[in-house]
Parts: sequence; C-alpha cells; structure tokens
Amino acid sequence: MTLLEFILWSIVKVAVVTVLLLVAVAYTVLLERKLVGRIQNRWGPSRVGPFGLLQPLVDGAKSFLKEDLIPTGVYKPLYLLAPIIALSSALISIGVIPFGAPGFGPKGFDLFQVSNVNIGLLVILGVTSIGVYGVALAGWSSNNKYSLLGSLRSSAQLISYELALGLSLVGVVLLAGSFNLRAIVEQQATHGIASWNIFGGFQFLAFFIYLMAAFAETNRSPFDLPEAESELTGGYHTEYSSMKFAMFFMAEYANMINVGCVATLLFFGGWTSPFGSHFDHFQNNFLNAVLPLFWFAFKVFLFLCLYVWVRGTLPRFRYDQLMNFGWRVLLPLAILNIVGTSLWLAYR
Amino acid sequence: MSSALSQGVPLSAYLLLSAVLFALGVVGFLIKRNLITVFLSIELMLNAVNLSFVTFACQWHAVKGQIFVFFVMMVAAAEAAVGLAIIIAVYRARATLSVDRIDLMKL
Amino acid sequence: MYLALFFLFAAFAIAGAVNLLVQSHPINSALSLIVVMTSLAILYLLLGAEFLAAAQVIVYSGAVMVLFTFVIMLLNAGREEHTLGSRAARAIGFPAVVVILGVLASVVLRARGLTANGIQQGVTTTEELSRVLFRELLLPFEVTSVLILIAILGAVALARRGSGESEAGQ
Amino acid sequence: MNASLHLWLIPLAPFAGFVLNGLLGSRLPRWFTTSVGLLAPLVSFVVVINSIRAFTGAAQLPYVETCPHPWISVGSLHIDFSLVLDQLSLVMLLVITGVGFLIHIYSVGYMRGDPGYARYFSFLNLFLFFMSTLVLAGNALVLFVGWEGVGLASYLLIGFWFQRDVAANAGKKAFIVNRVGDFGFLIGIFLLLSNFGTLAFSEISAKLAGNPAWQGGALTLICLCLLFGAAGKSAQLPLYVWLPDAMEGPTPVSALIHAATMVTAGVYLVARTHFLFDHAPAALAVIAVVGAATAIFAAAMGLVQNDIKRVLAYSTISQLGYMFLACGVAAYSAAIFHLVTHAFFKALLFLAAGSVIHALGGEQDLRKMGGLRKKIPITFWTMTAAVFAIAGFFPFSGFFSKDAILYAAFLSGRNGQILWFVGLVTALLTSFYMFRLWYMAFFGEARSPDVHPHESPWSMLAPLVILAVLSIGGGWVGAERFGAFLAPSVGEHAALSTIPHLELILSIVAVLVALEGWLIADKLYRRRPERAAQWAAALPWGYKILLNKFYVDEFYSAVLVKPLLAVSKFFLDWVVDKGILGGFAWLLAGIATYAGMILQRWQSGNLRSYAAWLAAAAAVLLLFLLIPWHADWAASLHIILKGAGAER
Repeated sequence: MTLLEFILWSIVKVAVVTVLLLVAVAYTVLLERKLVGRIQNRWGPSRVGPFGLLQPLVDGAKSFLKEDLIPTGVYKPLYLLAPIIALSSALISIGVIPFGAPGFGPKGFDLFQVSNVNIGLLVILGVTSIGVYGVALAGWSSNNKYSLLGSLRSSAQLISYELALGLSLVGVVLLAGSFNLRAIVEQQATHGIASWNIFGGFQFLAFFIYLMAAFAETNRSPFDLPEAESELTGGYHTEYSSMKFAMFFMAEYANMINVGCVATLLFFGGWTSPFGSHFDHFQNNFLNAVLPLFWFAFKVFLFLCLYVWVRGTLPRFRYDQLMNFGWRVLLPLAILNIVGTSLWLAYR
Repeated sequence: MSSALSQGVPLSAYLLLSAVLFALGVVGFLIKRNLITVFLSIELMLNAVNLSFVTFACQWHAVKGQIFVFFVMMVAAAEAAVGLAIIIAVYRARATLSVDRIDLMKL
Repeated sequence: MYLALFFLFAAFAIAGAVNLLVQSHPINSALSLIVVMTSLAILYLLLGAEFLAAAQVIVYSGAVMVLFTFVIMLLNAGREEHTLGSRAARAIGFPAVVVILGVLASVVLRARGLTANGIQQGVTTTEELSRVLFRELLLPFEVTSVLILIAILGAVALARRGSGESEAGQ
Repeated sequence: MNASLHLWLIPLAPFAGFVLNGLLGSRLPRWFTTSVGLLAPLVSFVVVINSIRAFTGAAQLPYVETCPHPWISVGSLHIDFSLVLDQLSLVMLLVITGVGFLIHIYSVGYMRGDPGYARYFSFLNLFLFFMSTLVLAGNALVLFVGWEGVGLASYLLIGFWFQRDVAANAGKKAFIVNRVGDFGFLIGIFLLLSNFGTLAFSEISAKLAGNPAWQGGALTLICLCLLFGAAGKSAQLPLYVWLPDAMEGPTPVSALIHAATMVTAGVYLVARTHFLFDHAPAALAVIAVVGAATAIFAAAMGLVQNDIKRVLAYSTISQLGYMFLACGVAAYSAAIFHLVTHAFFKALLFLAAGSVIHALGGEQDLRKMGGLRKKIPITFWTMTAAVFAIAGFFPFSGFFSKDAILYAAFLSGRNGQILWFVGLVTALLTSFYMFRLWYMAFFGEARSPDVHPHESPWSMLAPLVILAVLSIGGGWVGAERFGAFLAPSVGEHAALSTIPHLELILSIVAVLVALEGWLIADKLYRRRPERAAQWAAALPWGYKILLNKFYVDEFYSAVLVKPLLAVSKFFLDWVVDKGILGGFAWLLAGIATYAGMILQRWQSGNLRSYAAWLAAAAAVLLLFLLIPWHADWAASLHIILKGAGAER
C-alpha cells in the first residue's frame, strides 16, 4: 500500500466513523429521552416520525437555527475554543477503538478500527484528560459565577475520578499484559462470557469502580454536579447557546458512547460473542464480519441503557459526598483491586 | 512507499529543537512578570530537557534515558503541586502575582 | 512522513513556546504550553517512546497543566502588570541566553555519530520500559513515591487556610 | 578450653538499662522502669557469678576479652578496647554488682513517688556501666574512660535534685574537684605512654618485671600523678572536700557511689598499678602518709557533725584513708579486703541511715532524732551490726580488715609504728563517733515528738538484712586467705613479724581501743548527755575548728576559688572575651557589614535578576566545559577560535 492509498483509506475511515458516531450520539439522546420517559411513566418524544425516530434531526436543526449569542463579558478566544476542545476530545477517542474483528480489509488493512495503536488504552486516557480543558475553560471564560463554580467543580471532579478510573483499568492491563485494545479483547475471546474480564478475570470490582468513575468523568447523573441545574442554572455551559451548546451536548453523549465502548472492550469481551469462539466462525465471510459488529453494538447499547437507567432512578450526590466517595472509597478499592489481581496473577 | 514514508529525521534536529525550547524557557523566566507564567517557563525548560533525554535514549537505544524522563515527569508533578501551593500562599499574603512586587523576605 | 511530522510538530512546539512568551494573560500562556507539551508527545512517538508520549499527555497536559489552569482560575489572575523590572535581567540574562543557545547549537551541530531516526529503528515497548523500571530501578521508583507523598503533604500544608493571623482580616 | 565468659555483658547490660530507661522510662509505666532498672545489674551480677568458673579452670587467668576492632591506632600506638578478668577485678565486680544490685532494690522503695524515678534508675545503671568498665579495664585508657564516666554519673546523681541549689552546687563541686585529680591521672597516663610505649597493664608489668633495677625517677613521678588522681576520686587529702557535700544526692546513691564503690576506685587504681608503686618507694611513703593523715583528720571532723549522712561521709573518708594507708605499706590485699568489708558495712550504714531518714520523713539532723530503737527495730538491729563492724569489734567483718591494715602498718619499716599509732587513734575516734551516732539516733527520748516514725517497706529492709549478714560474716574469710587468693594480681605481702603473737596482741589493743571509744560515747551521749555540751564549752576553740571542718573549704575558697574567679574575671572576661574575641568578632562583623553593603546590591529580591545571574552562571559553566583548557592560554584561544575539532 502506498502512502497515498494509506492516506485515502484513513480519511475514508475517519469520515465514516465520525459520521457514525455523530448519528449514534443523536440517537443516544433519543434513547435517553424515550427510556427516561418510560421510567417516569410517560411516552417520551413520539410526534416526529414513527415512534419519534426523526426527533434527533429536528433537534439538530433547532440548535443550528437558534440565534448565536455571545455575551459581552466573556473572554472571547477561549469562550469559542472551549466547546471545540470538548467535542474534539470526545471524538478523537473513537479513533483507537476496535469495533469489529480484525483482518477484514484490503491488503492487511484494518477495516474496523481507525488506528491500531500499541498504547490504545493510554491514548484514550490521555485524550479524556485533555477533555477537562473544554469544561474548565468554558466556565472560566464565560465570566459568570455559576459557570466558574461549575467548571471548578468539574475540573476537581474530573481530576479526582481520573485517578480511580485509570487505576481501575490496571487490573485489566495486568491480565492482558498490554495496552493494545485488540490484545485485551483477544485475551478474553476464548470461552465467551466465561472468559470476559468481568467474570473470568475477576474484575468485577474494577468494573464497578470504572462504572462509578465513568459516570463522574462524563458528568452524568448521579455525579452531574458541574451542571446541576437546581444549584448552578446550567453550570459551565450557562452562557452557551445554539450550536456551541449543542457541541457540549454532543460531547457529553459522545463521551458516554466512548465510555461504553471502553467498558465493552475491557470488561465484556469487545466484539466477541458471548458464546465463545466456537459459534463465532462461519463459512460466510460476511457473517464473520458483521456478527462481531452486532455484538459490539449490542453491548454498548446495553451499557447506554444502564446509563439512562441510573440517571432515571438515582438522585444527585452532594459535592462533599462526591469527593469523599472518589478519594476514600473508590481509590482505595482500586488499589486493593490492583494488589489482589497482581497477587492472583503471581500465584496462579 | 517508501522514501517519503521512511525518510528519517537527523537526531540533531531534535536536539536543536530542545535547545531552542530551553532558551525560550530561559527567556520566559527573564521577561515574564507573572509568577505563574514564570513557573510555566520552568516547565517549558523541563520539557525541553526531556526531549533531549528521549533523543539520546533513541540514539543509544537506552531505555534508561526514557525512564529518566519518567522520573522528571514525576518530579515535575510534585514540583507543580508544591509550587502552586506556594503561589496560592503568596497570593493570599500579598494579593499580587507580579514577581517584581514580590521582592521582600518578610511581609 | 517522519520529516513532515517532525517539522509540523516542531513548528507547533516553537510556536507554542513563543506564544507563551508573547501572551500577556497567564491562561493563554498556559494553553500555549499545553500545545508545546502535546507536540512534544507526538515527537516522543516519532522517537519511539510511545509510553512516554502517553505519559506526557496524561501527566503533563492532563494533570499538571490542569492544575495550573485551575490555579489561574482560582486566583483569577489577570493580565500582567507592566513593571520596569530588573536591569540585570536584560543586561546579563539575554547575553547569557544567547551564549547558552550558541554553545548548545554549536555542540549539537558539530557532534558526529548522531543517527537519523525513522521507521526502521523500532519502538521501545512499555514492557521493556517497565522491565528496567521495576527490576533495576525499583528503589528509585519507590523513593519517587515518597517524594510525591511529601509533595502532597507539603501542598496541603501550604495551601490550607491556616488559623494564622494573616488570614484573620480577610 | 578457653570458654567465653561474655565479660562484655557486664558493662553492657547496665548500659542497655540506661538507654532504655533514659529514652523511654518517663513514657512507660513504672513497673517497666523498675524491671529494666533491676534486671540490668542482675544480669551483670549473674555474668560475674558465672565468670567464677574461670577460677575453676574453665578459662585461663587473667582472662582477656578484646574488642576485635582496634580502638585507637595512631602511628606506633595501638590501643585495644580490652576487658581483663583476674582475681582483683573479680572481687571488685562482686562488690560492685552485688552491692549495686542490693542498692537498686533498696532504691525501688526509697525513690518511690519521685518524679525522676526513671531518670534515677537510668543514671544508676549508667554508673554501673562505667564502674564495671573501670574495673574490667585492661589498659589505662579504658580505665580512664570508666574513671571519667563514674565521675559523670556521680555528678548527675549528686545533682539529681537539681532544683535545689545546694544539690546542683554539690554536683559541680564534686565534678570540678574530681577534674583536678583527673588532670593528674591523665598526666600519669601520658607519662606511662612515653615511658613504656604502651598502656596495657600486663605489658607494663612485664616490662617492669624484666627490669627489676628500675627504681624511682620517672616512676615516682608517674606514681605521684596517679596518686593525685586516686586522691581526687577517693577523697583523700587534699582533695576530699567534695565528698561531704556529695551527701546532697539521694541516700542510696551515697551508699553505692560515695561509700561502697566509686570512691574506692582510687584504692583500686593503686592496687591495679601496684607493680609501678612497688618500684617507687617514695610514692608509697607519700601514699601512706596521705592515707594516715586523711584517716585521722576526717575522723576528727566526724566527731562533731550533726547531720547523720555527713558523719557517715567523714567516716567514709577516714576509712578510705585506712585503705590508702594499707596501700602505702604495700599491703594491697589488706587494702582490698578492707575495701570489701567497708563496702558492706558502709553501704549498710548509709542504707540504714536512709531508712531512718525515710522513717522520719526526711529529717537528717541527729539532734532531732532519738528513741528510734523500738520504733524501727529492723533498721536498728542492722545498723547496730554495721556500727560494730566499723568500730572493729570481733567477730564483725571490720575487725578482720582493719586489723590486717594495722598489723601491716606496724611492721612496715622504721616509721611503721607511727603509722600504726595514727591508725589506732583513728580507730578510737571512729568508734566514738559511730557510737555517738548510734546513741543519738536510737536511744534516749524522741526529740521531735510530732513525727511518727514508721518502718520502711520490705524492698528497703531486705537489702539491709542481707548487708547486715555480710557485715557480720564478711570478714570471716580471713585476711591471709584473702591475700593468698589475690596474690596473683597484687603480689604477696611478705612482711612477717619476728615478735611472737604480735598480731594477737595488736588485735586485742585495737579491740580495747574500740571499746574505749564506745565507753566514752556511752558516757557522753547516754548516761550524761550534758557532759558533751560541757566539753564543747570547755574547748570552744577546738570544737569550733572541728565543727567548721578545719576551715578547709574556707581556705580553698579564699586561696583558690576566689583568686581564680578574680583572675578569670579579669583575664577571661576582659582580656580574652571582650578584648581578643570581642575585637575579633567586631572585626569580622565589620568586614561582613561592609561586604554586605557592597554585595547587597545583588540581593535585590528581584526574581528575574536572580534568574539572569543563574543563566549567566550556566553559560559560563557551559563555556568552561566546552573549551579544552590548556596550560598555555594562547593554545586555548587558538582552539576556541578554530573550534573544538582542531585539537585532534
């Protein structure tokens, strides 16, 4: 493959994945509204299109057509930069996520992963850590006390939970002996559901920590303090409107999807079938390529449903509870998990 | 594919970049008046030196060069934590961050 | 492609560093430094230090610099005041910088035996790195953890609003 | 065959006790302090007992343990840290650890309730550490370490109640007077080193044995120096003044340090270095005279003291004089014998006195005592045993040892009879003042009716009883057998009388003299108490001199202390301190001030200028590293201009 081909293929892949991700984001919003509606015993959006399926399009159009307000007091360069940082860091992560089996594509080219990086997991963590700036700068540059409070809360929360998040993944990395996401999945592929890290790898504790930290990292309920509307009107995005607000919105849902993808890859065997590799190999090449995609999407879907479920049922934490939980519960648990896993690995 | 893809970069270029960044860091230390920015300049110098370390690690295929950078990062993190705490304390005491106004040992 | 990437990100790095100096608002300087650090992370990747690249982003860009912006936001640091400053800084400092840069550049340019890096030279895997780190350099590594602990304690002690008299009036 | 006796444990166990109690004692419960404090001397005592094996052939004597690492090695001088066990040190160790252990037990009761309980025990253990080091020392330097160490422990314990000025001053006095003596000792050590090239006792002894003609001269000087040191430690004339004041310390300390063990270190030193003194007859004569003079002088002062502990202090000085007298007539084994028995009965006297003081709630004045016989019977009876022992009645232990000394003195040369007579008079005085104390304390009516004496607890009484048994029976071993046992360490004392039954006659004379002392005391203080005052009134001049202790303290104060202070004031304060040091300090300060005035322009406090200097320094350093410096500056310049590559 020449350089030109490489670049062309890469551009195509990036474009397809980005579009897919944005569509997924849009429909995640719909999913959430529908599910929360059902949880609260109402219908959710149902007017636009069959079962409200066209609602995301309409929402998008609405955001786009709204007047773009820029308050006078803001620090403009950063005010404009912040949503871009937030959204782009949310979108970049998907670049290293493998969502299908390897080996499908011309000339050894990987069709179902934008880029297979040795340190894929670290890249995701790194990019996530950059995402903090979006929130932090948005709040500060808005020159609004609610925004500033929201962003300060958010930065502190993100930094605190990033630790627990990173540490919770160490157990998985120890099991796989690699940061490569494909290697991590392959390591769980043998016996289906029994060899998934969450069960076969005894990483249930790690998954729990990851889940909690992920809720916090994505500013989702019950850890949605940075945008707690009852206290801070809108938190860091109080002063944002129209498309810039939509970017934050999309970033949040894209992050949810990312987190779901990572959870799927690390704890639920990624694209592999829950029935093990015996049933996963068909003579039909097409099935072989598509079934893993289905499994991956299905697992992420379940994870998103979990997200929405939690949002629909749990109340919001208080700020000190949040910090205490992160530092005094999750962090020690994560360290305990690492110690336990490494001992288990050493004496296995 | 080839020539363009595998065209190497002389390591001296990295070293030069490192030297330039370091010099810029020193200049920043000399001309910046805000305590935080001065601190940022120090971080810039540290990063420049790190680049040299990684370059030499690449030159000699020595893993320890990279590990040294690792240690520098840890020290920088510790330094940032303490340094920023000091800056906060100084700001509380004097209500300014200008290095030219912070020139007395006592209040 | 290595060459192109190098020049791209070297340019980013230098631009970021210059911007750090030019900007008068600390938050801009901090963001410029993030640009520099992220560019350096890419350069580390080019040099085959992939773990360091990730660590650079996570530790420097993601943690240390967040701390900086956090403090800038907390103190609401404004633009720099224009003060006269020190004559010594200009009279001695700038020549010194020129000398340092000149010496370093002359040494680098005159050095022989420096190779070029490219795709052929391979990558230091995380495994290799950790093997050395946790076998040969275990003690320094552990000592670093003590250092960090001390730094945490120091930071807490310094930044905590003491019951001292200086705060009484505020 | 040479099984290890672990001598190192003897000093080290108390040291461990010192460290433990010193560091932790005040933070831990009392039972911990007590058990550590008692365990330390007990361990030492057990090791000492165990080392008796050496005399049944388990080890060769003298048995030596040397620290494997050389202690001091400078040029041709090599000094090891060596411990030596022979007959002499065994006897001493038995006394030190045995009596020491008893006194530790006694202290548990006596010091109960003192806020410095842990400190007290740590100091007491420290003392045992140094004392056993002193006794076990294989060379003069190790001995000196112990010597100085016991001085320190003594200082700490005399000034134990440092809140009281008197105690603190007494501690200082003891320390300073001892320093004077130590100065002599140290010079003696230097002279030994320059004359013999070694400090090990065994080597010096061997060199002297190989050269019997070596007499007097340098040896006399060395011996006099050592004697000076010994006189300081053992409170002999003229350096005795510190001992009476040392009674300000706790009574068990007086018993252990200032009666039984430390003050006898001087006697031990003379006995240990007897091979030197044997070659210096002049020095021996000086010792004999000093001893005899001290004995009678101190006994005379003891006659009129009213403080119970001070009486005992003067008695101690006097008895030490006896021991010196014995050394002076080369009867070392008799000296050591008296040392041992004296350790028993004097420790007992002090402990019993402590019990009396304890019973009276801190009262030390004899004139306020009386009638205690019935109230504290055990104390009384044990005290009685001790009084009879010190007075020299048959068959109490003091009789045997004192008798041996007097006998040896009588037979020593031309002036032996004079020494003997002085000793006899001293015995009379001793008997008198001891019975005076006995009567004043225990007989007659209670003179302070408002106090209600009570017997001491068993932790105090048990040592009293044990020591009483030892005071009675300690001498039955007999001076000859004792001498024979010690002979390998201190040599035979070969003076034999030509007169038949001389020893028996002398003994009877001594006992009669003691009896006379008793009778006088009986008359003056029991039957006719008013006569004592009449005597004092009849001889106002003599009584006053005695009461004021011959004005020696005043003499020292006027002749030594005050001029010294005056000179110090003038010379040290004005000339040295204010003149030289002060001037120098002013000069330095001036330089610093002016330099500061010039240099402070750099210390502007401006961060950026500091950074600039830093950068400049870095630049200079880089240049320095880059340029290959040559001796020839022109060549360097050439290379700089041509570039570094040109040098190849």
